[in-house]
Amino acid sequence: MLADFTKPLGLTFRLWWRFWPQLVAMVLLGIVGGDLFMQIAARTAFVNHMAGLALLTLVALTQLIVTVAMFQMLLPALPAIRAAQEAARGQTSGETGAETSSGASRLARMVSVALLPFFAYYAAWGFLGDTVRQYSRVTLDMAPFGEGAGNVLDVLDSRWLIFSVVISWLVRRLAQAMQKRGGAKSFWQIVVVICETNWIFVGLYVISRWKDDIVGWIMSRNIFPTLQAAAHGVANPVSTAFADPMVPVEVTSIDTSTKLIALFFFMLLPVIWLVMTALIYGYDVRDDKGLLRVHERVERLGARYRTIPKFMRDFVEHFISGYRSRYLPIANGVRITLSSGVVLMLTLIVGYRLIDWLAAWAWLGMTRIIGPHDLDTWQVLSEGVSLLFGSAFQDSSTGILVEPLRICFLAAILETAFALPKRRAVEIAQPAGPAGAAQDA
Amino acid sequence: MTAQDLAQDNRLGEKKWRRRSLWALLVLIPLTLAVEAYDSVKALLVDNDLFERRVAWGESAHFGGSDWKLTDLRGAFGMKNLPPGTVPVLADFAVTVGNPDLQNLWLGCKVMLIDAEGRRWLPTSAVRLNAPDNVQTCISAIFSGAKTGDVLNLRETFLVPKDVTNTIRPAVGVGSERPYFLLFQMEKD
Amino acid sequence: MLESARSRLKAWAAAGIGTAAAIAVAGVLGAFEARHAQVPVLAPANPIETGQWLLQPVKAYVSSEKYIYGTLRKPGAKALVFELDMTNRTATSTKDYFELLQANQPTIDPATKPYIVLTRDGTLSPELHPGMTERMAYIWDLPDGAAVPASLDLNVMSKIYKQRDNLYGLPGWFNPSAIGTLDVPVGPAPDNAEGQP
Amino acid sequence: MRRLANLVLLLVAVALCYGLQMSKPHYADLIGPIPVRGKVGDVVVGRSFEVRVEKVQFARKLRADRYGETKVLTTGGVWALVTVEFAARDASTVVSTASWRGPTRLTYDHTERLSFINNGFLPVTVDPGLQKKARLVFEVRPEEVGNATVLISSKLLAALDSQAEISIGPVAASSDGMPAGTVDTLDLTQPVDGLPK
Repeated sequence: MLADFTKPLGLTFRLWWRFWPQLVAMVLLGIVGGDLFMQIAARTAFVNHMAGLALLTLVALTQLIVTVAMFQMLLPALPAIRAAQEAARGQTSGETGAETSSGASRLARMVSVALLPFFAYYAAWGFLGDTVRQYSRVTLDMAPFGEGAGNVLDVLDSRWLIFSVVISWLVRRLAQAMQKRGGAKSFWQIVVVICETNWIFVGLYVISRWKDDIVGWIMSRNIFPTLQAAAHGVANPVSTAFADPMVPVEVTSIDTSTKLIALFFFMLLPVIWLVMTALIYGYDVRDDKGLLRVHERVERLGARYRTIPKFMRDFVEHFISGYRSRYLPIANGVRITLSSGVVLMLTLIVGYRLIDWLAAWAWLGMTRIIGPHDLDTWQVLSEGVSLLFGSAFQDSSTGILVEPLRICFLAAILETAFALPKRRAVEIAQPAGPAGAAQDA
Repeated sequence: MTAQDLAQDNRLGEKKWRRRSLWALLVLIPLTLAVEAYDSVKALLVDNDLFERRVAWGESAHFGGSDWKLTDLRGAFGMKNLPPGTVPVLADFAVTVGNPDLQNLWLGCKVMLIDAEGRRWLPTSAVRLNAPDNVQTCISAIFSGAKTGDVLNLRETFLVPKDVTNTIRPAVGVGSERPYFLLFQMEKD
Repeated sequence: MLESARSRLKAWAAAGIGTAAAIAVAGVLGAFEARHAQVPVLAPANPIETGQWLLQPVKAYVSSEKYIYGTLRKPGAKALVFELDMTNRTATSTKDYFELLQANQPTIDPATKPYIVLTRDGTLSPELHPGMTERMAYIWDLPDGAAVPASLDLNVMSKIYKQRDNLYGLPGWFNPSAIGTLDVPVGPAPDNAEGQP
Repeated sequence: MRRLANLVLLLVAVALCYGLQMSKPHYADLIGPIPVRGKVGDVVVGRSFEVRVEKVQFARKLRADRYGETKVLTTGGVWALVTVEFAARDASTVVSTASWRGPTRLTYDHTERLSFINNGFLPVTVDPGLQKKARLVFEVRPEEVGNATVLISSKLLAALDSQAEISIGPVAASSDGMPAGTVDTLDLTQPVDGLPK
């Protein structure tokens, strides 16, 4: 039980020590690339809001490629995850040759296969909001009095956005056709990836906004306030009574249920990141046969599905087929996560949040070490501090001291999770066997 | 055997990449800092008087499109109603206007006194001394509509501690010349 | 081949109809959004809690004085004055009360900004401090020759506290929304014409 | 047994996470002012200016000159008057904001009701090597007087600049709830530095 706790920590530091130059270099590339694309997107937004938003896709794409690449770098030091990948790939074919193929094509394959499901998941959990936030800040900085640009995000509420999605979808079709015809294959592959990310980015972000509208609309019905008021009274018996030493409304207006929900998501986020890690490493686990067999009912549903007229099936598949294979790894990731034990999960949650917390305090500590300066000087200095510990806005953790550690920690947790069931199986087979200890040699 | 070779290969490849990354960091870290801090450094330079350009006593210097000359720096001793140990100081300049676009070139015009320790005094509003009609301050001169060839008489009034009167030197900074500013030397320097 | 092409055509049609339906639904929801605004009527006699403020309406009247609490009027012009006790419920001094009361009156252009004055000494829109009740006057200039309204119809606005805003992550009060309407009868001007400087 | 242990672990983790969530500094903290602490009588040396609090007085009313006419200013709480002496450090600067932070962290900004006085009140221009006296005036609730801190900074939202934080220490309360030694009226018509105007 204690091993669940200490093993990932030890592994984190071993991974970090072995790979830190590569990881830091990657983070730096991500910062430079992301900043460059952000500037381009923001400048474009002044000409056309829609085009700016489309270019913003590149920023998100850069961030994700860097994250995925960092995880892939650690792979040689993660035997249990590699074993699982090999097993999923099928020992019969024995295609270890793919591993040694040239770097460029490996990257293209990795990006096209691992990135998109990861991206969809990333977007679905609202992480793209951070990118959009940075974008608004940059454009706001460029036009401090709001002249010209206005609100660059107004396009998000525009129904014309559909056209942007349609265009990128058409370009994607074209690129796919060109790719089939041969020629510059990897170039067209990249075009496909960009178009897909664009429409996922725009589509999912807009859907998430409209979803908020719809939820807001439901919340604004008359039933809801009554329920809310009742819940408020239950959760906050004190704040409704008037207390004499004045308690400011900032304190009382945040009720217990809000706090609990915030805490829940605070603790859920590390788990989501673990699932995303599993997604990145588990991109070969795409076979849904195993999952379909889990429930007979699902199987029967599958049979019934086949009786639906073909055009309807085409329609559904047009929207879903890609995602069925994409979301299956998530299902598998969840399975891994849930089966890896309470101690490991809690180590993940607390450890992940501790890294986060330490980074924030390190930022604050640096300000105290550097001391007060005038604003112009601190603007320059803060760039240096942000390079070390991530942005002060805390919506993108890209500090060179923080991000590699975070990646190593997530990989170490997943590696431990993958190693766990095997170790237990070995333990059952030979009760006194020190096989578990030998594994992490 | 092949698996072992492969592992060895990978290990060597990793070593190579580690070495390459270490070298890359030498380039990437300064590059990233430069890219990220570019705008902030530019703002820092454009907004502040950082580097002095010395002007010898009696000479004039071309600055912000015009020729600046320090004509006088003197203390107004013996004034009443001032805190003890303080003395008003008057700095007079004769500026021959070259480029008459003062509203752009002289934007953020700042006249100051700098002592030996580098402390800076800005003009005061606590002391009002009578001045001839043709004397202006740097800010009022911006809106005077002066033309090329006009000579402007500028005067700024400061309040400084008595003990620094020997070491203070007048200095001028304008928006179009920052981060450079003029530091006028005295006769005795 | 032909079969497949027809099937794909149908799929396209289905996709098109589906998208159109989705947009239509979103549009209808938007329309509902605009229509549903139905807020309660607040009683002028009771204290009103908005996010940052505790309000106690006192009186509303029309005055034709030259100076009302230090604010200057053109000769012959009239002003609608609404006095109320305001208590800052937040932890810091604030003057975030400019959007708090919005006149809903046909005689007042809703775009007209009222003077907001501290009745103690006629300070124009000062910060009010945490937990300290002050009597404030909202003074709307009435257009020349406008009839004296029988009552003052106000929208009372509230904001919600966010520990971190979406853009910078700073704490603050956001998202103003109406919490109710307030109808205050407009009485005669008080005799003691106070507030002259 | 194992289940119980897991449950205990879970609770510990939740508590830990709550602690981390609550104590994590956010953007507002990271770019907030850097405190320089001191007490009454200390010279508190910040980046651009130094300040020494000479004395703290409390009053029910203030008397001040406004455009040649004497005014008496009342308050719903109590007037706190802090006499300070400033000096600039490396360059002439302006000290423009001050606030009074009570023991429960309610923050009372410097009053805006005395903005008609332009000498010896905020904003104060200070020069290197020249001491300058000024009065800081706050309106506070009487129970926020004891163990309060006076915060002084050169400008509002001075990101990562120094902020003088001077603790006032305990103040005894008299029977009516007002701080001990509260005078009825304080006279602000005399200049703070004793020099004629």
